[in-house]
Amino acid sequence: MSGARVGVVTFPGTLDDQDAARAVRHAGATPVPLWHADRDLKGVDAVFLPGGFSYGDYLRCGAISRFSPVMEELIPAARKGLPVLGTCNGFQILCEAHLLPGALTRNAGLRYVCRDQRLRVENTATVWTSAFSPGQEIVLPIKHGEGRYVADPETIAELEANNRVVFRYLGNPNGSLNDIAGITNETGTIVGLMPHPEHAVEELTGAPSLDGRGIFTSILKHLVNA
Amino acid sequence: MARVIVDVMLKPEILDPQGQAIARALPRLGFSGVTSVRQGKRFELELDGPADEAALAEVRKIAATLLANTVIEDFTVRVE
Amino acid sequence: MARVIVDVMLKPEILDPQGQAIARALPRLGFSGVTSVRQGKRFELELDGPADEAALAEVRKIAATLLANTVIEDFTVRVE
Amino acid sequence: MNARTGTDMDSTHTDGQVSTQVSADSRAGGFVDTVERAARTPDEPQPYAELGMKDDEYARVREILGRRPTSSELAIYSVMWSEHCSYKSSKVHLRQFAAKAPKSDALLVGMGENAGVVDIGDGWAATFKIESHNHPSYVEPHQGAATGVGGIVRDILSMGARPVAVMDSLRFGPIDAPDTARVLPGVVEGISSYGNCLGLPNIGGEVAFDPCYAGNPLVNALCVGLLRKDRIKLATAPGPGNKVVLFGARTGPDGIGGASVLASATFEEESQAKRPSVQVGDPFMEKLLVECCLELFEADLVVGIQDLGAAGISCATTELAAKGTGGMRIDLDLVPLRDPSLRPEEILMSESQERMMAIVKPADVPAFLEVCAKWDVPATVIGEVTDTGRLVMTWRGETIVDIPPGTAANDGPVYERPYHEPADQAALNADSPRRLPRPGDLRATLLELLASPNIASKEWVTSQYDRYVRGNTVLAMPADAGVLRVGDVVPGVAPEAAETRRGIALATDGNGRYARLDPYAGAQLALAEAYRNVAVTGARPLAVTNCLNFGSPEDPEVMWQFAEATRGLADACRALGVPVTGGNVSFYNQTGSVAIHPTPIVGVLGVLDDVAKRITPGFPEAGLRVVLLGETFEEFGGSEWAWVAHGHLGGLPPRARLDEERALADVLVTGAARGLIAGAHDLSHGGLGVALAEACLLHGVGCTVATPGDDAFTDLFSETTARAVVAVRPEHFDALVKLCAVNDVPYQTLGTTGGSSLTVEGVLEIPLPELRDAYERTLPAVFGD
Ligand SMILES: Nc1ncnc2c1ncn2[C@@H]1O[C@H](COP(=O)(O)OP(=O)(O)O)[C@@H](O)[C@H]1O
Ligand SMILES: [Mg+2]
Repeated sequence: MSGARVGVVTFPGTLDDQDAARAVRHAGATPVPLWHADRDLKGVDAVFLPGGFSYGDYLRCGAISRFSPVMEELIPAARKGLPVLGTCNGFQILCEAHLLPGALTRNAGLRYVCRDQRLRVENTATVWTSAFSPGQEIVLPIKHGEGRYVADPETIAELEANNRVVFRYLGNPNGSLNDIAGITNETGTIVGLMPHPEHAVEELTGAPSLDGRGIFTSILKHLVNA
Repeated sequence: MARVIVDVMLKPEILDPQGQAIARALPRLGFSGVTSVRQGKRFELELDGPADEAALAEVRKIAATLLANTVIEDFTVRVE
Repeated sequence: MARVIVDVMLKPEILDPQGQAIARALPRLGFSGVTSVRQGKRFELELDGPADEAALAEVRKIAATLLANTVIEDFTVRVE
Repeated sequence: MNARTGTDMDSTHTDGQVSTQVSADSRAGGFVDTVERAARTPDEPQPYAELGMKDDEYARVREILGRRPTSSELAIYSVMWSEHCSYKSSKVHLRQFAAKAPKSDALLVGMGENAGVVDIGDGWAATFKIESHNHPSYVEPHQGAATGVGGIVRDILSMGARPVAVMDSLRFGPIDAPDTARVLPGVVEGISSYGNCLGLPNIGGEVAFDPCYAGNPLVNALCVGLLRKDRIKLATAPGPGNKVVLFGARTGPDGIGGASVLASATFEEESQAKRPSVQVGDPFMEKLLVECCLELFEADLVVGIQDLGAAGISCATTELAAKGTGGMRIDLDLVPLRDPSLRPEEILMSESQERMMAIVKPADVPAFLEVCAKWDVPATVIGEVTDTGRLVMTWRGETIVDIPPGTAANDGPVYERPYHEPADQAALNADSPRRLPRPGDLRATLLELLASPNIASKEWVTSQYDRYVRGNTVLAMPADAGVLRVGDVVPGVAPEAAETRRGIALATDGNGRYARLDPYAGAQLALAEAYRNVAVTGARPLAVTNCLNFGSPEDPEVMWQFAEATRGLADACRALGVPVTGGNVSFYNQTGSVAIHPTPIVGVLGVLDDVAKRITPGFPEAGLRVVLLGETFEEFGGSEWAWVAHGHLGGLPPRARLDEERALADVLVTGAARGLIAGAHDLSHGGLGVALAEACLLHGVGCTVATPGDDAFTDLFSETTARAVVAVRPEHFDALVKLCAVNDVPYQTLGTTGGSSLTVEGVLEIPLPELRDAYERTLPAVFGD
């Protein structure tokens, strides 16, 4: 096990924190539980915001969690370069916190969708995706009711022009603009995506692929080399 | 004690699939004459004091920070 | 062309967990003075004719059959 | 109408102290019907009939108390002695489940608790139960189904377990009926929104359609939990001086139709007009409640615990007290309310959701409240345990309840309802499917069956359920049974130590048409199918839960169906060696005088010692031998073919072959443990033809087979039980054959896997895309893509 410590945040209503911690452990790093009410990042090297229904997803997904004490620490740290990954509800929180542009809205089909989703990795220059090869096609599960990525046209153009679209759906499940499944910030340290890499790391359980491992080996490589 | 209403609607340029689904369903249910539907949120806030300018300013701040996501939504505040 | 607004709210006796969660969050965000929050839906309907009595009756029917679940929700219809 | 008003619980707040003083703000205007007043006014008329109580039941209450009950006491007795809470019509029949139970070392907690607990090895235990929420789901499909999930999850939680998965067994009217378009999407959305928000993977269930469910949809929800076997919690209130804590949501005016009867009849009351008929669930509160309870268990801060279900505080206090030291004092003024105008009778009967009641040592109360505060769960001390043998409640300083709690909780009425065979039963059974013309084109028949709503893919439903959350799902839809790895964040276990190689498998099944033709056999067939579905994953079936959905017990013909079904299930459990651990009865599922088909739903739990050795569903690859296990007979009574092709329901259902089921399971379980079976699928509705098609579609691997006998129609579509189709690597074939011989299981090699079509030599050839289209198009065509 490497010395890398990856924080996994639990908000009230977070669901995939245990999976995220397990995936971090499988990759050889140490998961560090972070509690929403503690203004303390415990000196971690990177942070994972897992999926779930924080605060019941009431009002808007991620709207209430974004104001929690741990986020007050996390937001400035992320702006200064701390690597942060948000999956599903974590992605929604990152958008609500304005660490990533745009917003995630009700699926165009108006139903919650759980399925194994094909994706293309568009950007392997982020700290969370360097282990993938450019253009690689992978399968990760999605499971969300509000995953339709929207932003104003300038933002979309900006994202496309600067290669900030990290994952794109092959077969759009929710009506996201430009088939966007995941994006990054300008420096490639913050990544948000709707699919769940933490559910695709074990042969026995989860999705019929191990493609989620790429996320965890990427960050580990980054942290070990840093 | 006063009641203040905050209406939150998606910005016009953002797709509203819920509104569209309703608009599409109407003719099938035998309703004609509706050309478009948009769905938003309505919040009723009970204040423990009067709805004076200070209180309304506070509610506007609540709406801008929490009730609406101003990246995609507009809001209006009014006293009922 | 007229715009009609349909406001849909949970009946007062029905639990509104969403409104409660928002109300509980407000003090944590430093907002005081709000004693309760209820969240409902707001629909904007564009009509292709005038909002006369006949049109409003039609909208009321739409609200009762489609926009509101009258088992747990009340609605009001008004012209904007 | 359904007897159960369904759903549950509700709420609380702050750390109140037990006190008896109260402000005399009698905003309710009226008086309080105190114990003292009841003794003074013995002749005051009471609305017991409106509350569903019979004359002799009311007379018994008076006899027990030696006076007339107060209105609050009447509220308690009327709900506790209702069909739903007292099982007064079913009790005499349900006793067989215990009386005939097979010997089982695995059973740690049997029937009678919130849920049964089963030893699954290595110090681990599983607890599981299925429960109905039929009527509320008809009234308001989304909230009815959602609160059904919420209720069963709290049952599992109250055993001290972490809930780890849910399943749902659903019945609707015809797929194209207008009301199905309202009820089905709403029910699915309700289960989806509540279960997903709780973070519980949905690992299986059923969806079936039949005209008999048009005004009576069935929504049965199952939850399974895991715990260390030395950490079981029970619903009991021992130890005088221990505190009674109500925690979770606040109590509101939910599900108290009965109480309004009481109030309006007893009081000249204003506030009762607006009492909702629908309860709204708050899955977020439930998630907090789950985590909060698990932390309380972990810290050993709970002496006894009970969820608040139907009958709310009435049920929790009387049951806890009756199973403990026997006495309890409650101050109803301390119950945190969502609506301050609630009368005590309403507080007692409220079924507000997301509430629990715990018994806590006085010294532990601060720590208890601290854990609740951490999870934002309101908690209030509302009373304490006593050794008086009386449950005493006060409101506004006056004593309004003073009863021996056991008389409400345990000594309810027991009925031996009269029953007799339905007048049309003999004619129904005589109407054999043998008279039905057989099809000429078996290809068309198979496609038609695959597209029939009962057989067609249920992905439209299951894709709305999260099957991955918690990261332990090994198999879920469309597998025959859901399979979970054992291990999780569980009280008393460190996360790293909590992952094991062990697995549990769960399936639910039921077939109302079979049960209509023969309720005794129908119940056995439901068990046999669930048992087979579990075995087909390689898991050893261990224990049973059941939900018995029937019409009115006051109808002797329905009662006959019920008596037959329970007798059949008890006998079959004994034959298969799997005990019933718990369940639920739902009566009054009928529209006017027309009852639904008797619909016993059976859930079976099994264990895999090494979950990595579970059998893959379907045909995983080309080049495997396709082998049919079991023997085929001509059995079309109640079959999918008879219904789809001829709208026919008559004759007798397939025979329940319990010895053969047991032998088949032995082959599957041993074969899995030895790694002999590469893929498997059991045969059920639609017979071999449908099973082959499903096995091909799962991984997109075709097969070429020959029919085993000389009547291709019977071979392909008969619904004979105790059969499964398995795919075997050539090098394992001989070992499998030997295993079959040892266990006396007939087998036939049908052919091999491979190719891109389903080919039955000389009978039909269907390319997989055509097969898939038939199988997958039905639900989206009706409910939208
Ligand atoms: N309501 C439901 N909820 C969850 N899973 C379901 C539901 N209905 C069907 N399924 C799943 O879909 C698959 C096919 O169902 P079914 O044909 O009834 O299986 P079987 O014939 O093996 O009993 C199974 O995996 C089953 O668990
Ligand atoms: Mg099966």
